[in-house]
Amino acid sequence: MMNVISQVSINEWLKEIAVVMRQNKDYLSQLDAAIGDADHGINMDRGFQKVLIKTETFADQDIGAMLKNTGMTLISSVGGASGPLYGKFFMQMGMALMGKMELNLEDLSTGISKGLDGVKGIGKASVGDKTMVDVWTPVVESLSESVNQKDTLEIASDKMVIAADKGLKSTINMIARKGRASYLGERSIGHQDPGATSSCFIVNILQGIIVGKK
Amino acid sequence: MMNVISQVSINEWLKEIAVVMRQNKDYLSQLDAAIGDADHGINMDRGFQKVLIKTETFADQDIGAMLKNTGMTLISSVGGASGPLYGKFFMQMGMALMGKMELNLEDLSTGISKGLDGVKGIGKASVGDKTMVDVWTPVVESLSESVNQKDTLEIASDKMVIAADKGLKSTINMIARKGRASYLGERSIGHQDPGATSSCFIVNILQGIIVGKK
Amino acid sequence: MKKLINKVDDVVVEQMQGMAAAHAGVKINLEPKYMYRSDSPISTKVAIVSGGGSGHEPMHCGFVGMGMLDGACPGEMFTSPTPDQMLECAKQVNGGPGVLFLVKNYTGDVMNFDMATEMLHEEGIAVQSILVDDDVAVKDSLYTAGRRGVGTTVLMEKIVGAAAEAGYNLDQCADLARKVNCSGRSMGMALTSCIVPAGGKPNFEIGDDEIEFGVGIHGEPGRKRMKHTTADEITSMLVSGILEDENYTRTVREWDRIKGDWEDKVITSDALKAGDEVIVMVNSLGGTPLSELYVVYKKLAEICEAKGIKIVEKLVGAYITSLEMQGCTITMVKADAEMKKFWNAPVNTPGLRWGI
Amino acid sequence: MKKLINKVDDVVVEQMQGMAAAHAGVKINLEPKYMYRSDSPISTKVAIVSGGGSGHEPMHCGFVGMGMLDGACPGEMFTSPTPDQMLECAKQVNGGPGVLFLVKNYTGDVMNFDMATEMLHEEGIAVQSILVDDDVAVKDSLYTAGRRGVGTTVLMEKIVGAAAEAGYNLDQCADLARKVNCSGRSMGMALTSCIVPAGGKPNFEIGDDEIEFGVGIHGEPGRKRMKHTTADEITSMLVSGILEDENYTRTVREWDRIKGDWEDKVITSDALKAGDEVIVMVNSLGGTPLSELYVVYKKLAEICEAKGIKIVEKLVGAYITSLEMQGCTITMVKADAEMKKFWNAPVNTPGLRWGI
Ligand SMILES: Nc1ncnc2c1ncn2[C@@H]1O[C@H](COP(=O)(O)OP(=O)(O)O)[C@@H](O)[C@H]1O
Ligand SMILES: Nc1ncnc2c1ncn2[C@@H]1O[C@H](COP(=O)(O)OP(=O)(O)O)[C@@H](O)[C@H]1O
Ligand SMILES: [Mg+2]
Ligand SMILES: [Mg+2]
Ligand SMILES: [Mg+2]
Ligand SMILES: [Mg+2]
Repeated sequence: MMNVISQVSINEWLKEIAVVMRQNKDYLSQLDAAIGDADHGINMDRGFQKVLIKTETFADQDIGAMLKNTGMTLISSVGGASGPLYGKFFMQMGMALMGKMELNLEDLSTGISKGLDGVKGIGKASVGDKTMVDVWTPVVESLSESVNQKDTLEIASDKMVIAADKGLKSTINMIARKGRASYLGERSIGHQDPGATSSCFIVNILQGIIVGKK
Repeated sequence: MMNVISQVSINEWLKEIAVVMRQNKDYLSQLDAAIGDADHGINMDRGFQKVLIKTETFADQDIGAMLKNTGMTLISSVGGASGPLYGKFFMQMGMALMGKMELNLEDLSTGISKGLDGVKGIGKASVGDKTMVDVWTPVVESLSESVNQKDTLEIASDKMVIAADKGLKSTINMIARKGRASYLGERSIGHQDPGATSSCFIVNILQGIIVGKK
Repeated sequence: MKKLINKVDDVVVEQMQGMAAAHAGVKINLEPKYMYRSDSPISTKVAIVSGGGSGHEPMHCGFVGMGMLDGACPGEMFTSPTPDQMLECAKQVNGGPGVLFLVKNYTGDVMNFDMATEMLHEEGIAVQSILVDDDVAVKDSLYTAGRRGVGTTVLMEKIVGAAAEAGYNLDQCADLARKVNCSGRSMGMALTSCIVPAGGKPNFEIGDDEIEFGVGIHGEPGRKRMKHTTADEITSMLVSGILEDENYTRTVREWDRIKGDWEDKVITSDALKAGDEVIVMVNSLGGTPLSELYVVYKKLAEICEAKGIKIVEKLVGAYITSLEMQGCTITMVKADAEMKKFWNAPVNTPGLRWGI
Repeated sequence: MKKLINKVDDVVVEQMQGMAAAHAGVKINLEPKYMYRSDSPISTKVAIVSGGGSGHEPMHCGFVGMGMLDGACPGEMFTSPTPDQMLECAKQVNGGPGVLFLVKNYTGDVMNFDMATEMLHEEGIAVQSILVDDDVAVKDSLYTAGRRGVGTTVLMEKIVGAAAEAGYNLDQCADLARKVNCSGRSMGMALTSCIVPAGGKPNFEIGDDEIEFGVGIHGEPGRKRMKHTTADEITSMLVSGILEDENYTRTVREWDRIKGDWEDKVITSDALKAGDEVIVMVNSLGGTPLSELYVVYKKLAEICEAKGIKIVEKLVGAYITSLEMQGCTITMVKADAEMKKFWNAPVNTPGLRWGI
């Protein structure tokens, strides 16, 4: 349990994402096979393996720099839709947190909110379009609610995970309107969005680190 | 039962070959798939369907002309190895029987012998090479033996079928040395030769007509 | 998965190395990955650069060479390349008159090329970026990511490449590219799926008697799954999809070099009509042999004849593929004198060559 | 069986019709079936005619045109054409200086072309017939029908076609064709089987982890069935098969125009050795995409480099196929100045084009 998220924990977060993306490579690609081109797991794995290597060189950087570098690494190694989207997410989150060596709940809330702005700025998706935005939007809402209610970091992170999960599940019954899945129209109904799924993993890992699971 | 084979019976023979080749199209191609290129049934069927159409126009011709035309039809419609081989077989048999309206045992023996000469002239195969020659050679020997022994046409034809069958079976354990199957070398052992099989059908049908089966 | 590859991770690089080894006219850079004309940069011409996921060979790397592309950026299999590839490639081939990006309309490609455009602009290089969105299988652009860029890309690269060779400036090249896009329509179908090496299994399942009608070049599901039928019927359906497609209007973003920002542009592809002259492409998705394409071409020619549409040029073969997928696509581009002239101009690339 | 075809019986004819519709340079005759140059007969040149079973497209019909074949006779799928096709085709394209048949060494092809040769001679037309037998997967000619004619055919048709265009007479064309054959070697492998339309099922069964090494272009079994392995290893094996093949001597029959009869001729293909210059072809059997061929080419180029064999020209693509079979073949032809000159001469056919 922690009151602030240390720089080390953020580094930990990035490393753990790499582990989970590798574990779920096939699963994510399988989800993408149903409504896209079957590469989302491959893309996330490729990108975060590169990030994993970088986490060593980041080790001394502040949280903002670390996240910004993560974003840039993703942009130059992932490609596809998820490269720029996650790239912008981490870059903008990093830019909002420049110089910080630890994050309190408010920082986290701001950071993720800026990250979501980055995703929306480049991808132009709204809630309901069946994308990762359907996970990050409720996460941002939940965190800002927690800031208002002065939740502990731990409680906030538990709520955040529940919100993310609900957002993820909500994508199942949506018709995709953005990205490759949109070509499917009605045929996209019934399938969980792969990008929302990888986003949900990222949120879950963060919570695990905050509450000291793992 | 007949003492001579009439012109009508030869016409009948050709028609019946067309029927049997169609029935055994897949079977013959299957045999060819094992040691060749899976088309022997298709080839024989294509050729004899053309012959079948011609049997109407042949109807008034003598046996020699009818067989020669059959050979020419096969040459211009079958292609592959079996086209020229069966083409030459029927052409040479026809040339040997020019002008005849019926065949006695001696005629039949001469005709088939000349047909075999045609096959060997163009294909250069010998007994033991795992080809149709392994059927026609014992057939020719059996018929000439029957001529010597003054067998009835019926007995001669029964013996001919037994000889053909034995020849056919003998191809199973041979290593192919001619045609496409020769590329297989030792791997051709254990497979019955498709061309020998179609030849054996042709012999069997002839016998059926001679003894009045069907 | 049975393919002629070595390590799954090396597939894209080894293909590039093989192509560069086989064709003296192209060279490669590996960090980051791009292919470029051996004689680039050429100071007298606009540099034409394209790129996209790998797995569609010969497109795009195979179209690098005299009279077509100056550079191409291959992404991972079916995955858009990254902005740094595009940036480095563009800088390599830019001879001075600027760089034109030809971008297929997929979310990933657009976002990555957009970033590269902005970066290139910041480095003071004149850049423009034109979309290809010609796949009529996608009906609207309001509820989807818009029409996909498919077969018209090949014709655009050929035509605009020849124009650049002839001395068109950047705006003229961009105008011509936009015109080609607005003149082009495509539709495809798949008989089988393909296998992305890193995935190791078929991208989608399809029954022994089914086809995917309107499929994308990444095996994206198309308009419908249907029972397999004759080549004539399939061709008729593909051609109908193209000929019955009405005027198609959508908003695209193009780069404004003066303002240094994106501007929205409303563009329309006019429906094809009797009397039009067209360049057509009958394309294999990779696993369909040439012979079957000619059966399709035969029917296509008959339909065009009956509808009063005049085929003036044609391409039959595998030009924009989906790995080893079996299936075909048809592209029809209405051609005016300018487009015909540049179509017939000499071209010498690994994947397309004539006149030289 | 899923293919882009209509009726199984119409496949060959419809493919021919499609090709003729797409390419103004070729025309077809259907009774009997053959394809010929639109501008034939040409009175100033020897007519080069080839033919063979269909299913190997673009070979042979796709190689009809300026600088290559004057005529081609397509048989049924994987089945040699018939003598009447060859006879009529030869008469159509013969402009006076005679006709050269280029014949792949298969029992059926040889017997049918032999008959056509005799018939043509009887009609008073100067004719010669040259065999291609370059498939090193077949070891001897004493216990087999001899080596099969495979990839070298494509190079022979290009080189001899150019020589005929340049005014070589019939004997000179025949001598050059024989030289190309004695300079060429090929070997192939298959990952999958193909399906002959009339058969409807795979020509052979092959496991998910097996390949057929040394396969023929009709799916004839090769040297061995083996476990699938890397592209590098497969390429090494194919190249070794070619480079380690020793001098190969066999007796072929050629037509003697004076005697009007066949004469036996003993010919030898000399083993390839360091210092030789070669034209190579890396060829898809139909279903293998171009991208994989470049992985193979890369390794091939490395091996040649290491062995001191100089690749002077190359062709990478699908030129002699086996319907939709996945797999590849490698051909290496030792080239002297005469062969290189004619290789580089302009050619304009549906399947091969450059310089024009
Ligand atoms: N416009 C967009 N805005 C936000 N997210 C998007 C957008 N388009 C696609 N995505 C997300 O990207 C995911 C697909 O990523 P990926 O498969 O890696 O890329 P690609 O579609 O290029 O193959 C989708 O599941 C979706 O969540
Ligand atoms: N040189 C030969 N002499 C006699 N028969 C032969 C010869 N070569 C092949 N055959 C026969 O032809 C048969 C194959 O015929 P077919 O499959 O129709 O032709 P292809 O081999 O051209 O596909 C073989 O089974 C064999 O009996
Ligand atoms: Mg994807
Ligand atoms: Mg056969
Ligand atoms: Mg992708
Ligand atoms: Mg055959």
